[in-house]
Amino acid sequence: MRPIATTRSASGTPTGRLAVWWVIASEIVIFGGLLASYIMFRLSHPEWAEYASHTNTWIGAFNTFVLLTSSLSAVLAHQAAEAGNGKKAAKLLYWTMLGGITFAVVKGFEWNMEISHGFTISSNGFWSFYYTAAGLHALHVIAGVVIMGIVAQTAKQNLELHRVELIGIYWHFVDLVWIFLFPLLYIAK
Amino acid sequence: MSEHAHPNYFKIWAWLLVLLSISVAGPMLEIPVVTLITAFGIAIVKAYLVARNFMHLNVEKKYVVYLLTTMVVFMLLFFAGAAPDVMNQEGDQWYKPKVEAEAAATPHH
Amino acid sequence: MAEHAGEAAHGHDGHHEMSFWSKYVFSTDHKIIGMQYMFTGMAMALIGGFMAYVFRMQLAFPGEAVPGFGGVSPADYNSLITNHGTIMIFWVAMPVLIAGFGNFLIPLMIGCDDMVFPKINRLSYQIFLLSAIVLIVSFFVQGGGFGGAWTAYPPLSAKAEYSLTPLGSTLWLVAVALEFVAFLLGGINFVTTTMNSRAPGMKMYDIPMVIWMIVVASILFMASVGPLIAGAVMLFMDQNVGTGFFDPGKGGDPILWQHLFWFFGHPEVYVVLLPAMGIVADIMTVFSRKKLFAYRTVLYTVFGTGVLSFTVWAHHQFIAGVDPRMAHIFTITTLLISVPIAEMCFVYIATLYGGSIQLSTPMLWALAFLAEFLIGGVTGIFLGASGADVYFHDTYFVLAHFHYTFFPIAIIGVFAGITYWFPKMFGRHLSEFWGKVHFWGTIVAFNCIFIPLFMLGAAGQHRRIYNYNHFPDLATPELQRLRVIATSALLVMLAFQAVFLINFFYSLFKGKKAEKNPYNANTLEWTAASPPPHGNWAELPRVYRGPYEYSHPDRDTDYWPQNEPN
Amino acid sequence: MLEHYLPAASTYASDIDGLVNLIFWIVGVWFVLCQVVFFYFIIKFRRKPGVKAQYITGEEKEQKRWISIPHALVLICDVFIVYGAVTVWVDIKQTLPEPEESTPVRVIGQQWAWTFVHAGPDGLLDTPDDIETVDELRIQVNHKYRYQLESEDVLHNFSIPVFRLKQDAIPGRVIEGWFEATQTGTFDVQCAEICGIGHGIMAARIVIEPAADHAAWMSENAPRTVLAATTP
Repeated sequence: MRPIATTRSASGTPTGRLAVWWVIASEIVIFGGLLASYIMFRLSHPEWAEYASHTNTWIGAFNTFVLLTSSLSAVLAHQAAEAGNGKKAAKLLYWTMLGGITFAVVKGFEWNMEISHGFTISSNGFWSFYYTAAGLHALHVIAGVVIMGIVAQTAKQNLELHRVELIGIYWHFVDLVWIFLFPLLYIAK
Repeated sequence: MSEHAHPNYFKIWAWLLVLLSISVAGPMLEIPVVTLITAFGIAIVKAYLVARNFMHLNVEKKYVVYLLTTMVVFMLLFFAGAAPDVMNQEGDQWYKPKVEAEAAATPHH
Repeated sequence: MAEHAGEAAHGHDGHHEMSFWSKYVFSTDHKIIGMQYMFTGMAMALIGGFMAYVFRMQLAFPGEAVPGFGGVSPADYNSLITNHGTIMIFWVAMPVLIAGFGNFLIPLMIGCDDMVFPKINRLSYQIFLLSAIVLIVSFFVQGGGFGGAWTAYPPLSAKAEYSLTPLGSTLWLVAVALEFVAFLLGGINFVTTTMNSRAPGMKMYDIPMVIWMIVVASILFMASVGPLIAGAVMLFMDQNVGTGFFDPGKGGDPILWQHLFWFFGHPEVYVVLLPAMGIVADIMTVFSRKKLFAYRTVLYTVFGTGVLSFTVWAHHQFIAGVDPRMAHIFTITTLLISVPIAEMCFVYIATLYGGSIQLSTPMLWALAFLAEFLIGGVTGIFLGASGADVYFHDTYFVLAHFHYTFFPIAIIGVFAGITYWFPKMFGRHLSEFWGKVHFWGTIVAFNCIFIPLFMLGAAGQHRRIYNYNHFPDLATPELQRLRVIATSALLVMLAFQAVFLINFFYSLFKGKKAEKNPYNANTLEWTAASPPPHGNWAELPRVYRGPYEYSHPDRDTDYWPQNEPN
Repeated sequence: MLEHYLPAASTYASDIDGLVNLIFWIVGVWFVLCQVVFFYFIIKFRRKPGVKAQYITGEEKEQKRWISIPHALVLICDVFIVYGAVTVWVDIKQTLPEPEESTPVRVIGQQWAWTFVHAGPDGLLDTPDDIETVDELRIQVNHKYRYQLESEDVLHNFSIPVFRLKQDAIPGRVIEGWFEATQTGTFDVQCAEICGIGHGIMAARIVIEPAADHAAWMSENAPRTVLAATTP
């Protein structure tokens, strides 16, 4: 049973959403620390531009496209949930999950290709950051897909519809991180 | 939350895709400054669009925006504190000898 | 929000019998989770204390077998000091002060029935317990426990051929990372609960100081730990898959880790300090029957300290090879942060003025906190001033300094809190007499441990050395005498903890029964039964005023509970 | 105060000691003041039957003065401390003597020994007459030395307590600094940064000798590498 505490809202923001903002705040500093380190190294090692030229911009761009589109379906799911249409929200969440899965699968192929060309995580600093940053992000994508599956399952029965918004906000944040990873890892050459 | 008019999400999505194409096309001009702007300037615009419209920060309580901005500012602070040591090759009374060229030349296992 | 309707309908989930497991082990009740954190923390404190005993014995009587441990090899010694530090900060100070008191006190003091996310709360403890187990396992793996100091500077921590503890270092890192995850989950719960679930009528300035401080501490933790989590991922990769983030041979930089670590590490000091400060504020007001002097000023100094704490981190790295020009900036910010902390101490002293002070056991601990913390505070100035730090860095002066801050925080503050809230936690009173015996035994012995260490630091004795015989200037009988004094005092202090443990467990079952509000205190937890049932109150309280309305001139009684309409 | 425990054997040792004394007196006064007031309050305002505590909010201006004035005074004291710290720091860490009037010495830390490369009679490093010693640094009194600090493996810290000198040695980085001894004698050189299981045995000695003795030692050892016996 849910405690009364959970239903109160002294700050004016519903508890669930407030918590998601705090999660995102703590995620900003995790990715922030990693990316700040990357940028420092990148600026002090001009030769990394050469290493970076082996990344495939088109795959990166395709994945950006996939994530942006999945963000659209996530926000549409939120809209449907607000309108009380749990079925539609669930369906849109499934589309979002499909986007996340596509992203992960493409990433898998991309890495497989790069590793087979000899660009492994220990090749040099650039590739270490490439795999670590994108890997940390991919873990967030996979976690998002799993949670979204659970949320969609309850939303389908018109239960806990506020969760659709919560997972949506998280998903947009994951999208946002990728928006910065894409130029940092692929475009800057 | 349910009272406010929703922005047209499709329109924002379309804008994001346009920006994405520009950021991909930018480096083809092979002008470093243009690449910098199309890559990172556009990333910031994209992030703004997503945060404002998809995450609904435009209608969220202001303190949330301040909270998230504070976190970003802390990261800039971290960068400013760490960069003088990590990013530079030399500084006041210290330098990093060029070991790297050798390390890059030796094959990695 | 239509969900408020549920508030009245929330009857009590009856008294259906719960099994021991669901009541005490897999409970989602914030009080039980708080106890779990507290007891786990106390168990870890015993381990950490035992480690201190072993390495202090080695220092006082180098080379001789330590009773209960045996001979101490250099590898043992490094592992002992490393894990003593790690345990005392991450597995004692944080779980007891923030998670333990935070879980127990936040819902009770803000007048709600539980944390907002009870299941996440339970998950947080389970992850924490797992992290403690991983850490303990790391002592017994091949190669022994990690011995690269709690700061884990690479390349020593990154490469097994340097540290000689291939598994120990990785398990140590994993344990610390898991612990961070546990506290992130807990912290989000604390902050959200306090922001959203306060009793009706409780405004920002009606929140008890201890809750404010725990919340600000949680926020500081959340905002600072991110870079270190990223750093831990990078270090893990360096250890296990051959990347070179911190390896200069591969284009990395060991200094980067130091920045990532201390960007977290310095706010962390305030993360543990603030809850202890809050506990002391609440106890001091109750036992001097005084309103807290300048509540808002205290709050602003807390915020000021919080923000400033993000700008001082590199004072740990003055001589660690950072660019010397940066030292000026960090000297200035470090000395600036002395201002709000000094102000907090002034406020606490001012609170005593005109009071009616009763020297009960919790009050003794609270006052001792201030007296001892002042020593820790003023000796910090020597280290924050870059010029003086050139000499003091890595000496026992540093060690004594931060023990004079962490001991008041993690031991004195915790004892203050436990002795004060014991009646609420367990419905019984501790023995005052044995409480005072324990207090004096601990405080006197504590000073006898660390004042000699200040002297040793001034004499240039550097840290993390298992045997000073290799350093002729330090192997003198005069200095050895100081080491023996410190070790003897430690033995006395550890022996006195038995008094506490006996008092604690005896009173738990046989102590005098406690009524609802034994101290005539104002805050909401004292309006619930002792101990509070599941759900805390049959009817949740309303709040009409601030927490520190003691000795109000318009009142006959010298207290004015927050929930009384007038 | 530090001289009670160990001699001040470098030109800047007395500066550091002076700074430490300055801080000691400033914070000492504050500390004693706080504790005296604190204990006075505890004794004076002990609970007495029938006496009610005063109701002081601390929010009014004349009450807040008791906090804000000490606050300002602390800030002023901080200015003095910062000034002292910065001057000493600039002298030790940011000033290098001119090459003409000083001799270079290379200090290399590794697990778990110090290697010192003395410049030899010609006063230049990386020449055939360099003298390499392990765990023994020999210098001439009243002469400026520029050290180049390097590390082979992990972090170390080149620490000479009698000089009040400390500096981390970091792999992948060369850090420069200086010292000038003011008295002769033999003292400890420590490693003051944990560097693995041998950290506790990573001791060296510094031998400070008069110019004539030092010159004799150099000419005696110049061409070949000497491994000095390590201290027990």
